[in-house]
Amino acid sequence: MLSHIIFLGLFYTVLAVLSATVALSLFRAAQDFRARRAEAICWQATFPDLPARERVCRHEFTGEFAHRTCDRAFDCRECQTHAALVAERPPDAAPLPREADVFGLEFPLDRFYHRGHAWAHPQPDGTVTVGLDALGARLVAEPDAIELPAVGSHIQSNGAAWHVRKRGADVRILSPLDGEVVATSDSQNGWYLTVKPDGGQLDARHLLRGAEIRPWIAREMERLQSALAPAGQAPTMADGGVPVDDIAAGYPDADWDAVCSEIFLQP
Amino acid sequence: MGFTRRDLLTFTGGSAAGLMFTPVPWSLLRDTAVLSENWPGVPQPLHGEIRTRYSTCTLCPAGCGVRARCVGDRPVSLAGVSGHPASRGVLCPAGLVGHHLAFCRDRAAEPLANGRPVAIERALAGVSAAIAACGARESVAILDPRPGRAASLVYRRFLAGLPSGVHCAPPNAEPYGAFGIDLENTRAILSFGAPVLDGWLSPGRVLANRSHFQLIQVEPAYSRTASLADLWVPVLPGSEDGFAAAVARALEGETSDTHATEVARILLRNKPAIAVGGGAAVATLNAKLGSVGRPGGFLPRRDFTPVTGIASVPDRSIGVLLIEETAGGEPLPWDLLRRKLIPQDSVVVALTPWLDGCARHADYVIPAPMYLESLDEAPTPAGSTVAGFSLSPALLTAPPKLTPPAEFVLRLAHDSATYPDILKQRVAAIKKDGRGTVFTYPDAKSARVRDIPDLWKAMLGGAVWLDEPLHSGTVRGADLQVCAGPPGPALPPTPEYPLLLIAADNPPPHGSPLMSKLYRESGLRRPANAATVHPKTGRDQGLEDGARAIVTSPSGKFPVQVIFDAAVMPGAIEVVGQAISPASIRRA
Amino acid sequence: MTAITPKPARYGMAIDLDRCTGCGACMIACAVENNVPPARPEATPRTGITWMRVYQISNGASFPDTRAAFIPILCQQCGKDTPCAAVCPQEAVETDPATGIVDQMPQRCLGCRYCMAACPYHARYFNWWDPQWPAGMEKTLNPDVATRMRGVVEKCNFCHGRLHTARARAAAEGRRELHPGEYVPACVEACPAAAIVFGDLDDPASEVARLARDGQSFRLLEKLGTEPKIYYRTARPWVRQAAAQQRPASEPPERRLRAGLPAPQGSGQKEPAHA
Amino acid sequence: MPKVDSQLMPRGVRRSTPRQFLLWILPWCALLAFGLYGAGLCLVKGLNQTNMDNRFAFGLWIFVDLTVIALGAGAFFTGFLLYILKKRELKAVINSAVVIGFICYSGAVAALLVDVGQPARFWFTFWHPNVHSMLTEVTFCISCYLTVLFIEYIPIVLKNRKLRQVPSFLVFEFELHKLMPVLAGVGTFLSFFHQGSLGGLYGVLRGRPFAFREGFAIWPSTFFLFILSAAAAGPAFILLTTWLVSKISGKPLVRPEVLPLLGRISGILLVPYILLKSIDTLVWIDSTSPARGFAAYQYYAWKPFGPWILFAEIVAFGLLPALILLRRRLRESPAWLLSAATLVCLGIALNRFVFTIQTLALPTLPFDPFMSYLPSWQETATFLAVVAYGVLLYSFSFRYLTLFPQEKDLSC
Repeated sequence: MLSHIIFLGLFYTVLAVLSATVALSLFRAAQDFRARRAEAICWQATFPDLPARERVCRHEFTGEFAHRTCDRAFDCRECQTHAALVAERPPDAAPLPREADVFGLEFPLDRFYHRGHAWAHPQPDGTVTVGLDALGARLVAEPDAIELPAVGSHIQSNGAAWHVRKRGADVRILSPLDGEVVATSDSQNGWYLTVKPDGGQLDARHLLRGAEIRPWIAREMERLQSALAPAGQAPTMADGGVPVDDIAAGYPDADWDAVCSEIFLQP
Repeated sequence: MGFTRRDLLTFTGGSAAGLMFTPVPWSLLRDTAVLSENWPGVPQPLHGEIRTRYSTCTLCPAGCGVRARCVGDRPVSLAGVSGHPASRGVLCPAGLVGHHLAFCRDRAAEPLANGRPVAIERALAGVSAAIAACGARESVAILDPRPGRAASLVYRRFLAGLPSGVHCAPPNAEPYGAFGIDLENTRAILSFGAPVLDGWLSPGRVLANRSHFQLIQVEPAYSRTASLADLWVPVLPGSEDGFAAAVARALEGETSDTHATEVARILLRNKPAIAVGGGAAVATLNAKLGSVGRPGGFLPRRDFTPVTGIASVPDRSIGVLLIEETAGGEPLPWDLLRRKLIPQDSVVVALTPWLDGCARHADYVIPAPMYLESLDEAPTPAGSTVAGFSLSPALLTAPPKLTPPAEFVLRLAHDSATYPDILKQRVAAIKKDGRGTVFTYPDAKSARVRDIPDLWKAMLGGAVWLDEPLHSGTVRGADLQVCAGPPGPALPPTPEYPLLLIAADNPPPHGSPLMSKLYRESGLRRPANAATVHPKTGRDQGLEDGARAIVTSPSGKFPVQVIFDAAVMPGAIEVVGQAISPASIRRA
Repeated sequence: MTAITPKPARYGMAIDLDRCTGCGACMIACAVENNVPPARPEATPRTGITWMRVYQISNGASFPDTRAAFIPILCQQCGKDTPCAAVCPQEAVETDPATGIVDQMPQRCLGCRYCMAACPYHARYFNWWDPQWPAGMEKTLNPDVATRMRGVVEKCNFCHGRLHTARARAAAEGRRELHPGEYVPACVEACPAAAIVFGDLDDPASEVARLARDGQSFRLLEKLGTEPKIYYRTARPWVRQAAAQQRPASEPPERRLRAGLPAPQGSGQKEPAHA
Repeated sequence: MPKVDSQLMPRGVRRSTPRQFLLWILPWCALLAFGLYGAGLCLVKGLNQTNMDNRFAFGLWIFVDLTVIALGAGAFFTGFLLYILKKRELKAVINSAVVIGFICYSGAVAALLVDVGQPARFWFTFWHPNVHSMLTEVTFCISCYLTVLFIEYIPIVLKNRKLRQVPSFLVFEFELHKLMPVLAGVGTFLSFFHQGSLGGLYGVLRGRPFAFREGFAIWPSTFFLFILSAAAAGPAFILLTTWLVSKISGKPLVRPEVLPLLGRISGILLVPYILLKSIDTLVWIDSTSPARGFAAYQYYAWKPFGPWILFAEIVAFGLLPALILLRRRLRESPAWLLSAATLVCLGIALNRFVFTIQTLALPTLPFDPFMSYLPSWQETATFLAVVAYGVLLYSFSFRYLTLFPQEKDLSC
C-alpha cells in the first residue's frame, strides 16, 4: 500500500509539475500582452537569433572597438559601456560630415537613425515624425502594401512600428522610439507616422546620428550586396555603387524576402 | 470585432479541458476495455443444465466405461467410470476426446459410388447387384474388425445365405482367441513386443495391476513399454522366436545365453508368469510356464466363435468385399486385402465413418455413424477372462445420411429388423440365460442378471454384463492359438538394403484435432512421417538430424523426416506403423 | 464468487515419474477442461498452447544403455517471489492467498509477455492466434471456463473452474471446508497410471504432503528459491540427475555421453541379445 | 511553392533545393509506408505475423526499444548538463539532442504499441498498476518523459521563421524557455528512473539466472549500470548524429570544440560504467549465478554466445573507446573521435542485445534446448518504419527549424 502511495504520488507530482509549467508560461504570456511587454519580448527573442554580423555594436563603426557584438538588443539606454563611451567622447563633439550624402543616398543630419532603417525626426511641436531612411526606402520602393498602426495606438522602440509588403517579402519596420501614434501618412510627405514620444521628448540615446551614419551605411551596403549577390558570386552593384531608386526592380531574381530580412533585421 | 486566432485557441483549449470533465472520454476508455474482453469472433461456451450421462467406448476393443459431462444434451468432457471392471475408471488419451471425432474434417458424410455422391438406395441396389453377380467361385466377404458382436452375428447370417460367403477378421483381431488373461493374479509378464503399458488390452486394467507383476520387454525398439519395463531385452528384429525358444530351454534348466537365463530366473521366481506377444514359440513357452488354464495365466471364456483370419482366405477369391471400419480406425493391411480380391472385376464396399481409410480403395462408401453418434455395442473387453457385453448409447445427434454397417447388411439381406432390434435380441438372450453379473455405471454397483428387472433399460443407462468364469477342467496349452505377432526372422542386410526397418509406436490413425495438436506440439508421439535412426547410423548414411529423406524397402519407397535418437538400435530405422523389412535410406 | 471462506490451503502436486507412461492423457484432459483450441496448421511446438506438456528426458546414453523417462511440466505454482506475478505491470497475475494458486487473468492481460520471459519453466503460453474450433466443436466447450482472446497470456491454474464448482457445492451443502479429493484438476483425474497426486501441502495428513516430504521427491530448479509446489518423485537416480544437471542436455547424444553423464543404474539391463 | 519552402527555412543558412530534398525524403517515405504495412499486418492479423514464440516472448522490437532509448538518453543528459550544470557550450547541440530524444522515445513507444498483444489495453497499466513491476515504472516514466520531450520540442517549432511572426507564439516560447530548467530537471529525474528500470527489467528476473542480479534496496545492479551506460552513450550518439548531419548536408553545424567536448563527457562517464560493469560481472560469475544453481561458464558454452561477448562488451566496446576519448590528442582527431563514439554506441547496442536476446535464448530447464530466433519480415519492417520515421522527422526539423544555432554564423 505504502509503495502504491509513494509511486503514484511521485507520478502525479511529475504530471502536476509538467502541466503547471505549461500553464504558467501560458499565463505569463497572456500577462506580457496585457502589460504591453509583448513587442519588447519579441525583439528580445529575435535579437539572439540574428547572425552575429547584424548584432555589431555601434561603437565598432566609430572604431572604438575592433570587434564587439551588442548584448543589449540595440537598446543603448541601459548599456553601461555605451554610457561610459558617450560620457568620455560626446557624439555631438565629433566633427559632423560636411554633407549628408552617403554613396549617393540622402541621410539628412537632423535626424536620428535606427538600426532597422527607420529615422526619428523631432518636430518643434514636441512630436516626432518617423520614416524610412534612404536605403530602406529604396528596398521597399513602391511597396505592394503598407499596414500602418491605428492612430492612438502605442508603439515601442525595437517593436514593430508598421508593416510593408514588397514582392512577397513581409517586412516589419522596427520603431525607433516609444510613443503614441498621433498621425499616419503614406509617406507622400516623407514620413509615415507622427508620434507623441513617451515622457514628452525623444530619447535618442540608442539611435545613430552624425558621424556614425557613414560607417554604418557602409557596412549595410556590404551586407546588402552579399545578400543581393547570387550564391557563390562576388557581390556587385547594378550601377557603379549608387543604388537605383528601386533596387528590387534591378534584381528581379533576388530572393527579396531574404534581402529585406537581412537589412530590416528580421530573423 | 471578428473571430481572431486567439479566440480560436482559447476555444479549442477550453473545450479540450472541458471535455475531460464530461463522461465521454472515460466511457470511451471503458468501451475499449469491453471490446478487448469480448474479442469479436471468439466463441464462448454455451451454458445450460449440467448432466452426467454414460456410455461405453467402442474406439478400440478395450470396452471402457465412459462418464460424459453434458451441458444439456451435449457432452463437454468424457471420463472413465470408476470401478468399471475392464477400465478401472480410466480412459486412454483417444477415449478422453472421443466426443471430438464427430467434428473431424475427413469423415464420410454421404454415400459415395466411385467417389460420386449417391442416394443410399442406389448404393444398396448397386451392391446387391454386385453380390448377385457373384458366382460360386467368387466369394462375398465381410471384413469384421470386431468379431463377437451382435453385428458379427448379422454378418454371419447374411453370408450364410450366399453361395460362398466368407466372414473374416483382420490380423490380430483376437490375439488370444478363446482366452483371456488373468492379469489380476499374474506375477510376471514376458512381453515379445506387445505394447503392454501403451494401450494393451484395457489400459486401466493393466496399469491398475502394474505393481503386481514383473514386466520383461523383449523388443528391438526402446518403446514406451520398454522404457518402463523392469527389464528390457533388446533383441535383433525377427529374433524374438529364437529368444523365446532360448528362454523355454532355460526354463528346462538347459544352459542358454545369459539373457534367456536371467529372464527364465525372473519368470521362475515370479509365478504365475505368462508370455505374450504372439509367435509359435511364445505359445510353447506358455505351455512350459503352465500358464494356460490356470489362475494368473490364460483363462478360456465362453462366447468365442472362431473367425477366418483374412490371411487364410485364398488369394484372388473375393468378388465383393465389404469392409467395416471402426471410428477408432485400426489400420487395415490393404496390400494384404488387395491380394485377396479378384483382379479387375471385384467390388469393394467401405462401411466406414472415415474417408481416408479403406474408403480410398472402395467402389462404394457407406458412411457409418461416428463414435457416440448412434446406439452401438461393445463386445467382450480385450483380454477379459469372461465374456462381456455392453451398449454404447449415443450422446451426440448424428447428421443425416449415415447408416450403421450392420443396418446396411440387414437391408442387403432384406431383413426388416433394425440394428437396435438385433441389440435388443442380444440383451434378451443374456437375460434369458440369466448367467453372470451386471455392473451399472451410475451407481458403480454389480448385481446378478436375474435380479435386474429391465436389463435393456439398465444397459441403456450405462452398464456392462460379465459372464460367470468358465471352470472347464483341463485346457491344453496347444489350444492357445496365438496370431502372428512380430513377423518371422528378417532377411539379412544386403548391399541394396543395408538397414532394417522396424515399427515404432504409432498414435491412433484418427483422433480429435485437439489430441493431434497436443501430440504434435509436445512431440510426445512421433509424427507419422518420422524415421528415427541412431545418430551414427544416420551420419553413415550421410544424413543429419531433421533432414528429409526417402526410405526404400522391397515393398516400396516413402518420404520421411529423419530424427536422430541414440535410443534406436544402430543399423535400424524406426518408422511409425511399418512392418519389419530390410531397407535403405537416402537424402531426398 | 462463493459465499464460503475456506481455511487457507496450499495446493500442490506430487508427480511419480516412475509411473508416468507418457501417454499424454493429462495434456488432453487439461486442454479439454480449459477450452484450449486446436492449433492452427501453422502453429509450431514453440507457438502452441499446452498448459500441461509432457517432456521426454533421456540419460543420453546410446543404445542399448539409453534410458528415457517422461516428465510432465505445468505451471509450478511458485510460492515465493513468484517470478511472473512480480513482473506483471498491471496485476493480471495474482496469487490467491486462500489456495496458493497463481492465477492469470486474461481479461486484464496486456499481452506484454514479460511474465513469459520471467518464467523459468516456460509454463506460460501466449495466444498468437484468435482461438478457432472446427465447425460445431465449439459446442463442446466447457461452460465453467471462459475462452481467451488473441494477444493474451494464459497458463495452468489448477483448473480454477473445478475449484469454483467444488466450493459452490460445498457452500450449497453448508460446508466451509472442501473434502480432500473433492477438488482435483483434470490432469490428476485423467492420469491412467494415477501418477499425479494432488492436495493441500499444508495438511500434514494429506497424501501429497507425505509424498513431498519423502526422500524420493525433488522440485525443478529448486535453487532459484521460488518454492514451486509441484514435486516430482523417482526411484531412478539417473532421472533425478537428468532433472537437476548443470549443463542443459541438448547436444547430440554421443557427445553428451562424452560429457560424462552417469551410466544408467537401477534396472540392470544388458547389451542386445544375439548381437 | 519553392518560395514558401524557402520562407519556412531559417534565414542565413543554406539548405538543399526542394528538388534535392524531395529526392532525399522519397525513399524514406517509401520505407515508412512499407514498414507501416508490416506493422499494420501485426496489428490486424495479430502477433502470429512475427517470429516470436512462447520461448522468445521478446524479440527484435524490445531489443530496438532498449537500444534507441539508451541512445536517446543524450536528450536528457545534455539538457541536464546545459540547464542544471550550466554547461553553455552544449547550447550548440541541445535542440538537435531534444529532437533526437523525441524521435527515439516516440519511436520506441510506437513499436511497443505494436508489440503488446492487446494495444487497446495500453491504459490498463495506469488503471491498476502493479507498482512492484519494473515495467510499470518504465511505462509511467517513459510516457511522462515523452510528454516532457514534446514540451521541449514546442519552442523549437515555434521559432520557425514563419510561426515566429505570430507574436503570441514568440512570447509563449520566450516564457516557456525561461522555465526550461524545470523541464530539464523533471526530465533528468524521469530518465534516471526509466533508464534504470529498463535495466531492472532484466535484473529482477529471478527465474533467469543469466540476467538476475543482486542489488541495493529494490533495485538490482543492472538498474544503475543501465543509467550510467545510457548517460555515456547519449552524448556519443549526439556526437555521431551531428557529424553525420553536417557530412550529409555538407555544412559546418557546430564550432569545432563542441564534438570533442561531447566525446570527453562520454568518456568520463564510460570509465565508472566499465569499472562497475566489470565488478558486477565478477560478482555475478562468482556468487549470484552459482547460488541459483547455474555455473556461469555454461551460459557461454552455447554458440554463438561465447566468452567473446563479455570481452567485446567490456574491453572492445568499453575500455578502448573510454581511453581514446580521455586522451585529448586522440579526441581532437575526428577519425579517433568518431570511431570511439561509434564503439560506444555499438557497445550499448550489444549490451542491450545480450540482456534481451541471449537471456531468452539460454535454456533454464535441464532438458530445454537452446533456442535461436530470426525476426520475420513484418518485424523487421516495423523496425525500419521507426527508423524511416526518425530520419524523416529529423530531416524536416533540420530543414525548417534551427537545430544548430551556430550554423548561420559558421556558414558565412
